[in-house]
Amino acid sequence: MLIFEQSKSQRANPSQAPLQEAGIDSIPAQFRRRRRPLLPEVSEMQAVRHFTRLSQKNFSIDTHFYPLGSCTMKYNPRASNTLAMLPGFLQRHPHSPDNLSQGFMACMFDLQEILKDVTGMTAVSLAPMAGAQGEFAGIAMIRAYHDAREDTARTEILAPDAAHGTNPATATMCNYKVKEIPTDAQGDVDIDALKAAVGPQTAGIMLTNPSTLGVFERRIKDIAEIVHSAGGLLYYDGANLNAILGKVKPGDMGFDVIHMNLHKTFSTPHGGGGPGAGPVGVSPRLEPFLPVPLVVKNDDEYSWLKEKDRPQTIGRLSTFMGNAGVLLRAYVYARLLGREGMHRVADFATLNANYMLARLRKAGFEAAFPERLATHEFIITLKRQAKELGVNTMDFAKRLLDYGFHAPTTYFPLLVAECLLIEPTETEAKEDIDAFIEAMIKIQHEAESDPEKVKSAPHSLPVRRLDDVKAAKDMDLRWTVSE
Amino acid sequence: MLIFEQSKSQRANPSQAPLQEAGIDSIPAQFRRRRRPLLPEVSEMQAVRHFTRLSQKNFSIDTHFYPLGSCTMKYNPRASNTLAMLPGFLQRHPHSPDNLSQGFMACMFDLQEILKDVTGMTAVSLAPMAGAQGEFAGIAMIRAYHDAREDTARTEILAPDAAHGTNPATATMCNYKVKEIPTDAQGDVDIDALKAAVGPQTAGIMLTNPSTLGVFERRIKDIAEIVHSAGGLLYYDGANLNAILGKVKPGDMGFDVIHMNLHKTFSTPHGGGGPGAGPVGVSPRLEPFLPVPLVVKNDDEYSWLKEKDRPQTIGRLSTFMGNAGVLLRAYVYARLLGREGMHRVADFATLNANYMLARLRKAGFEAAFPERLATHEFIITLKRQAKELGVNTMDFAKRLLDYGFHAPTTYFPLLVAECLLIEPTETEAKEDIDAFIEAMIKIQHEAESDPEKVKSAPHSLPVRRLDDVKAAKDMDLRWTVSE
Amino acid sequence: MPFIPHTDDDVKTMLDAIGANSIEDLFAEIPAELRSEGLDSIPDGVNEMDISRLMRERADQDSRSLCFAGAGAYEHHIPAAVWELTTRGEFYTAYTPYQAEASQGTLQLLYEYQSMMASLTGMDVSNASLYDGASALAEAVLMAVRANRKSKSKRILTPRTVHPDYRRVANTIVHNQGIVLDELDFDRQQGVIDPASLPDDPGDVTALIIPQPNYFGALEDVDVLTDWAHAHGALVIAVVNPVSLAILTPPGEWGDSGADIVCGDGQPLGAPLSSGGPYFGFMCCRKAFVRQMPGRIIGRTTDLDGKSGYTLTLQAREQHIRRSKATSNICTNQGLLVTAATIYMSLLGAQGLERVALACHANTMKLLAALDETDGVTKLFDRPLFHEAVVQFDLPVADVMRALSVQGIIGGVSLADDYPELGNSILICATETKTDADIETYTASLKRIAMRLTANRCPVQPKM
Amino acid sequence: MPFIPHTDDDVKTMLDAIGANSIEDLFAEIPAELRSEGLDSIPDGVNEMDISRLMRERADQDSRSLCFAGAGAYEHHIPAAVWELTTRGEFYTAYTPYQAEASQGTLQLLYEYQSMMASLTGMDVSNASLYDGASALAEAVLMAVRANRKSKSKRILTPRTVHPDYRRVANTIVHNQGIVLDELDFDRQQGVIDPASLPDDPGDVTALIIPQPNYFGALEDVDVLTDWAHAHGALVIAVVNPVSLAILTPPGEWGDSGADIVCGDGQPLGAPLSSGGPYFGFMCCRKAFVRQMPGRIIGRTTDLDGKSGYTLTLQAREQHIRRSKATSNICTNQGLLVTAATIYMSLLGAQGLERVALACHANTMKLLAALDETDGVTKLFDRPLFHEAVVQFDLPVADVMRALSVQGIIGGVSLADDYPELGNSILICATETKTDADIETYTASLKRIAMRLTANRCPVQPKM
Ligand SMILES: Cc1ncc(COP(=O)(O)O)c(C=O)c1O
Ligand SMILES: Cc1ncc(COP(=O)(O)O)c(C=O)c1O
Repeated sequence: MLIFEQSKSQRANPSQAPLQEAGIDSIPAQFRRRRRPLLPEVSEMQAVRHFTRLSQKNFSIDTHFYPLGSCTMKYNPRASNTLAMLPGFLQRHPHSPDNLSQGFMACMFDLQEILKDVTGMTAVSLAPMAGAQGEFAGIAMIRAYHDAREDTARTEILAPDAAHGTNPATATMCNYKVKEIPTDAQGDVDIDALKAAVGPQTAGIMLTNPSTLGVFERRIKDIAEIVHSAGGLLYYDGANLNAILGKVKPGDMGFDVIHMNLHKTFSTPHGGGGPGAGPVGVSPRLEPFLPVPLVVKNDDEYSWLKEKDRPQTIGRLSTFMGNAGVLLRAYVYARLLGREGMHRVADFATLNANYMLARLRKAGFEAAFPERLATHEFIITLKRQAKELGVNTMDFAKRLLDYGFHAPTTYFPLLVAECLLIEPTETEAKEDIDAFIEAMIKIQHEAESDPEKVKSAPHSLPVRRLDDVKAAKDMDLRWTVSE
Repeated sequence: MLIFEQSKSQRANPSQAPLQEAGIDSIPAQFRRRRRPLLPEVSEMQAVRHFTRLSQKNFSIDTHFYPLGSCTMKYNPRASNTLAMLPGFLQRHPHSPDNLSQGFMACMFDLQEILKDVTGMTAVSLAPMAGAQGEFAGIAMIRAYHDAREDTARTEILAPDAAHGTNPATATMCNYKVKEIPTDAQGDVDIDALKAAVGPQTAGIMLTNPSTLGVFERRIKDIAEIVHSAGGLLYYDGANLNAILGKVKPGDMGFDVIHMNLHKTFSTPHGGGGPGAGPVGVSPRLEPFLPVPLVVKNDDEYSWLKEKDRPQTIGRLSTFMGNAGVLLRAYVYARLLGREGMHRVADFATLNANYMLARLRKAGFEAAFPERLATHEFIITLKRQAKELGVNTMDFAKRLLDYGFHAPTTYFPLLVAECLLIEPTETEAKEDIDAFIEAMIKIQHEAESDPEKVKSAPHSLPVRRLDDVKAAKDMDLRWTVSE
Repeated sequence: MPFIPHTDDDVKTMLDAIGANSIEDLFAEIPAELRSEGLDSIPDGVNEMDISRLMRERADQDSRSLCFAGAGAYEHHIPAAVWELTTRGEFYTAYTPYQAEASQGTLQLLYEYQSMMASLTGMDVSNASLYDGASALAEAVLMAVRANRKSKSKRILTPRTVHPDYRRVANTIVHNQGIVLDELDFDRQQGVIDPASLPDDPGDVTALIIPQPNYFGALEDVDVLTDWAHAHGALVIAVVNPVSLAILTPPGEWGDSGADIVCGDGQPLGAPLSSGGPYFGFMCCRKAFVRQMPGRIIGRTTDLDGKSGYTLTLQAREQHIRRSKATSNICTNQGLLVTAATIYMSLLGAQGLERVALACHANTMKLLAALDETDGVTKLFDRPLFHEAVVQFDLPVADVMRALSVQGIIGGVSLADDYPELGNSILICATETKTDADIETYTASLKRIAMRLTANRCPVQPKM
Repeated sequence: MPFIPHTDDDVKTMLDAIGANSIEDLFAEIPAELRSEGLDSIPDGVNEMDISRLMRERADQDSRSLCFAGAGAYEHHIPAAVWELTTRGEFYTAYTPYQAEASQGTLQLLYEYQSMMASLTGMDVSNASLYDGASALAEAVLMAVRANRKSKSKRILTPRTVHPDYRRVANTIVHNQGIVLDELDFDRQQGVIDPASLPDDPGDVTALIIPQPNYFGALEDVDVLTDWAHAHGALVIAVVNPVSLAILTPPGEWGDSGADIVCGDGQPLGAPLSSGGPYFGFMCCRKAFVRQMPGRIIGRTTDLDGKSGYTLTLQAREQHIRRSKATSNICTNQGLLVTAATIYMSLLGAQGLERVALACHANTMKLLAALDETDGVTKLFDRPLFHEAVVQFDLPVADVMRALSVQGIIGGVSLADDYPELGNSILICATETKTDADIETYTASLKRIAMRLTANRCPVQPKM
């Protein structure tokens, strides 16, 4: 039932509205709303009950194993939430003067320092509000860099064909053309194709390493060499940073700019779609272009650098300073992990992924790159099942829900047919991984003995399989009173 | 799965334990534990997931209509929780000196004043930690009163046969014998029987009004008269105060002492069994005996009265001052309601109950007291269904769970055969009440057409009907490693 | 190990299953010369007790202040239920609802949100959020360029009464694509765009941005402006405060045919000030433009049994399908804030939100009057307003603001940098959270400070 | 109306269905002369915003202090997850699990709790909570009287090393039944009961109470005491701190055959100080005595399909079944605190709890040493201790404590009222939350105060 269907027009919640009697006479009629908006009029309890019940219809990290590849669904420490929501932080107005902000600014400064170290970059801006905005900032900096050098013929951004959709979309937002570079059979960038593609028109290349194929790009040094010698810069999509935290620094691989998804690697919650935070780190040559604001420390006092202090900045990405509350959560997490903890993240994320891969292969599942080690994630292809049994990746995914597991990422990267991109993360216990593998094996048996059961899954969720085609056709995008 | 079954002996949560290395040498071996206790060793995420999932197996006010008679399951405002858990309140040590406690003490003082007014009593102690402890305090005060007057022959407490079990149990704890007074056909105390029962041995009577039968005791003045003239005192069990808040004050009915269940009338949460708070209010003659501590205000400064300030007190009921956090919640609720809000509680609780009763009767259900108005609750008897269809109250109750409603109170008071004691409370909307009534009607149809379905209910919960006999026989009261 | 559940036995069994000797072996494909030596500047891990203590100390340091600043971030009462529900693990720790059947909670909530926002703005459809108000404006500009097929100029008329930082952000994001944000000046007496100053023949204009209330809190002549834009083939992008819409004409009803795209910051709907974020950007539009919208959109559909359910829809607009041709690069949005906003609006209802808006308006009027009566302070514009206003000091604004802050009062936001022509002016705001006593505290402090500063012949450093 | 969802239409329809003209009519059975006029001293209702402001002001007023007080309430680190989970609506707003099938969450959790407590105390069974430690001791005394069928005396030997307020509460609750709490004195050097002082022929003793650690933080000779009690036909009631049990011998292993009943306050397991409550009382016992236990007990059983499930059991002990013959009048207990404790113990584990206990012990030893080195302060007892100790001042204890409190330090709990024979003594405690710097702050303040008080020839009122 929708909240609107519980609404009654005279219901009101006076304990939530101001008691003060206030007129509207000082606002002339021409500016005034004539009919009230259709907001639900429910009691406080009705609202609490409605949203509590709705919440129970979700899978989440706090309730389910959620091995969604590329998304790093790891445990989100509750302390990060509690501490980021301390009244002193929640009530700080973004225009609070610096003398009333030193506590908050200390956290931001420390976080900048930590992120510099893990990325091997020389400066960090916390401004971007998610990975894609970090990508935008990065590519905009690359453009600003070329522009500053009056190197204006560079019109193209390169990206592997397996790249995440935000990479080409970002290049377009920065008015670059995107040229896709093919992947070889081992999952590495096709070096010959890359060599053929680079040139004076190359502004840069966007890469994830480990790539979205779940393997480490081994010739990254060669790639850096090729792109740099053509005058292009290297952009690192940090979505997969969890795989290499403390092991390799993107700066050492030759990258000029990186964004991090703090909502992945630094375990801030995904919130059912956001918010995230996508800080960017840069090598010295891009430093002048970093988005503002930045926090600096002089004599134990923190202050902001803004547009006027940073004349070459690509500018501002949000009204204030980005997703401050998310940054606080990431800071708490980073301090809880500490140096050793960061190393362990990559160790155990990688152990879990390789263990899963090994066991799934033993059970007869086909790895997309059987000769490669898994990184923090890996790809299984179900093309044989799809062809021989008519049971495809989506069917496996939906049936996994019945077994109490969120599905891995499906059909991404597009490059691998019928693919399942599986990322267990370091916070899952062996027992849960084993249970997932058992479920996969059971589903495989079902696919053989009772394929309809799998194809019509899920069977035990609040709804059965939904009709996406109808959704797009009907465009029922809002409730209206007529219903 | 039990949390123990997810435990592994080497697992540890270092982020929750002190990092400090601390020895035990200063404690001689003879005092030291030899084997570690069997506490689960799980990761933080495993614990969070386990308890989140467990919580989802509960019915609660925040998820379900919960018309449990005598329990006043009304909406628990979230603000009460948030504000009672402000750091300043949570961190206050019970031995904090008064100069660091004025904010907290102001709340306690204000609450005492509010409770005095709603009960019509002249003094209130917040000490008792639940209704039953309030009863204990009340009866102990009655004993202290008689003792102080050296009126020591009074050995009996009277209570109606419909009284809640805590009433006779409390009398026993205070070393009184309990004499039950029968109820007449209209649900009132049998006045003749009462007259016959009182005498010089009568210490007092314990009454709820409205009674646990869901009707108002109309001859309360006569009862007071009878008991008082015999030298006994009147104890008011405030569990049903919700029915008369702002309408009648127990003090005006002639009661000498009352306990309130703040976890009912003042909407502090029941917490799956507690904590509650059971403040006691008294008329002047019992004032000297009130349990300590009490808060007093002198010249805008608050201070505590303890044993040494109150020589006749029955004493202390808890190590410190009772369930302070619960009292803070009740205070927030009382202030949110305010004077008018209190009046409305009784109005709408009574409206809801009478509406339900009227509609259920129209649908063919039998009221226990068909000639009486309902108070905030009422009784339906299913004795016809039990006899004719073999479907009893418990079956109806279990089947209601399938329909998404918590069951009303069953088989209490024992006096009415196959009874369902139904208390909707004022915070439920007509729509939800209607839905409950529809469910009752459907179950009635099922009982006629498919009784097995009702008798084997519930069918849609985490477990089916549980074997209570086996539970008592096996006495499996703890998990042990052997399993 | 913090957050890692593996025992030594587990590790051994798992390595055996893999056929590896050590975890280190699993990194064999990483070229050795790339391996990093360590994370020298990262401190040792601490436990939750220690980080809690540190964070509490830091939060206490920025202790509560009496805040009369607005300028895009407003201090409202947020019902306790909002964040208690929003931070339930099932909302808080879920991902974007890619598996619809396992995400009906979030999806239905988003559908409800879209319904509320569409109704509040008077538009046909809403998306499921963008990052914040400023970036939503940038996206609206990009969308307008795509949607206004007749216009080729990529020229967006941008009044100076639009929040200066919104304009900056929009410029950061759109300028690379050759889009020009042409400034429109405002009337110095009224603090709004003077419709009479608009050119009769503006040339090819892709869109006109109309803020309501504008940055100064003043109400623009939205009907005239909308009609003017439409008459010249320009789309109208409305930038609005969602709480104000409880009492102000929704953009869908501006002029003869309403605005085309509506955006703004959702912060006033249940998001705490929180140093500026996370907030969320909202965007609504006419149905005709829905395929040009950026961001997630949720649709209602049916399942195999014909039962209603909710799912992400029109995904062909999005980066994961359309890649370089997507309507935006946005992926992660601000879902949790939308959760809070949906709960907030449900708890307030239309009546409650109206009372909030009216109380904000009334309190700002009171504050404005009180300041205007204070010596050395003048109200600047003569125009109906919502809940912000501009006042000018006789004294240097930076000194006044600093002196106030030492007393824990954030007196407003200085306009000195962005509007030097307005002299020593600040933008003030008093929401429903401010009492008469608060206003009195402000003016009393101000009087004392003014006296001191005048006596000292400023500038002077107030004693800390 | 606050919390009431009825519209005028609803009211009308409902009254029609009832056949009444007004809500007032529904109160017709209440005699008119009883009807009250109003609630004059109750203030008007306020909204959530206003009460939030008031409560924040009051909470801030009692602002954070540096607390070295214990005496039954201990400041421990509580993982954030504990209360975030505990206050989930499904735990927070459920009733006692009378309908087992609809309460499996709470019931399974309680079963897990019982298992943890039984193991921690080394006993066979645990109940599901009592009100607090003191009232649990009272119930234990009543239970011992029921359980020790051979004893007729109702005489309970009660050492003065038991928390004085526990003794007071026990007396309040049990004295009406003719039960006598006979005091046992302690050794002035050691601060514990001297086993040598116990009589060879104590007569009919129903039970001996043994606190471990005792009120002074000192460790009693529990083995000797237990065996002595059993040798004389008395039951042993242990009063213990649950955190200490991570390192101290569990009562189930005291002496040759262990304690018979174990009780205490569960506060250290995840309950905040919170002005003294809500905490919870725990109680464990030998299986033989389970039918004498007060309070709820949860048992595991099976459902119609043979699947495991949990339910309230042995209810024949309880007031709602047995009425005047019940083992106790307790009904509502402290369930939510048990929820918190179960989550707390799950997050800490045996290792974690052990580290907490060791850190508390170590910090108190450090504090004690630091104070003992301070001029004018002496450590009083020479005895192994857990995490509390007694020190004596040269100066009047009330003055010292007051002066410390003005500096935000709660230096400990004065023993002046309860143990006048110990002079100017206080009970101190430093849990794992205290750092070396905290201890330094304490001793430094103390030195300054001592200097001032000595100079002024006390008593003196410190300047506020
Ligand atoms: C490889 C990759 N790049 C970029 C992104 C975009 O990050 P965000 O969703 O934070 O904008 C993602 C997120 O799914 C990703 O997996
Ligand atoms: C009528 C009545 N009296 C007394 C009590 C006991 O109150 P408590 O559970 O708070 O001890 C109850 C609680 O159920 C009750 O309904």
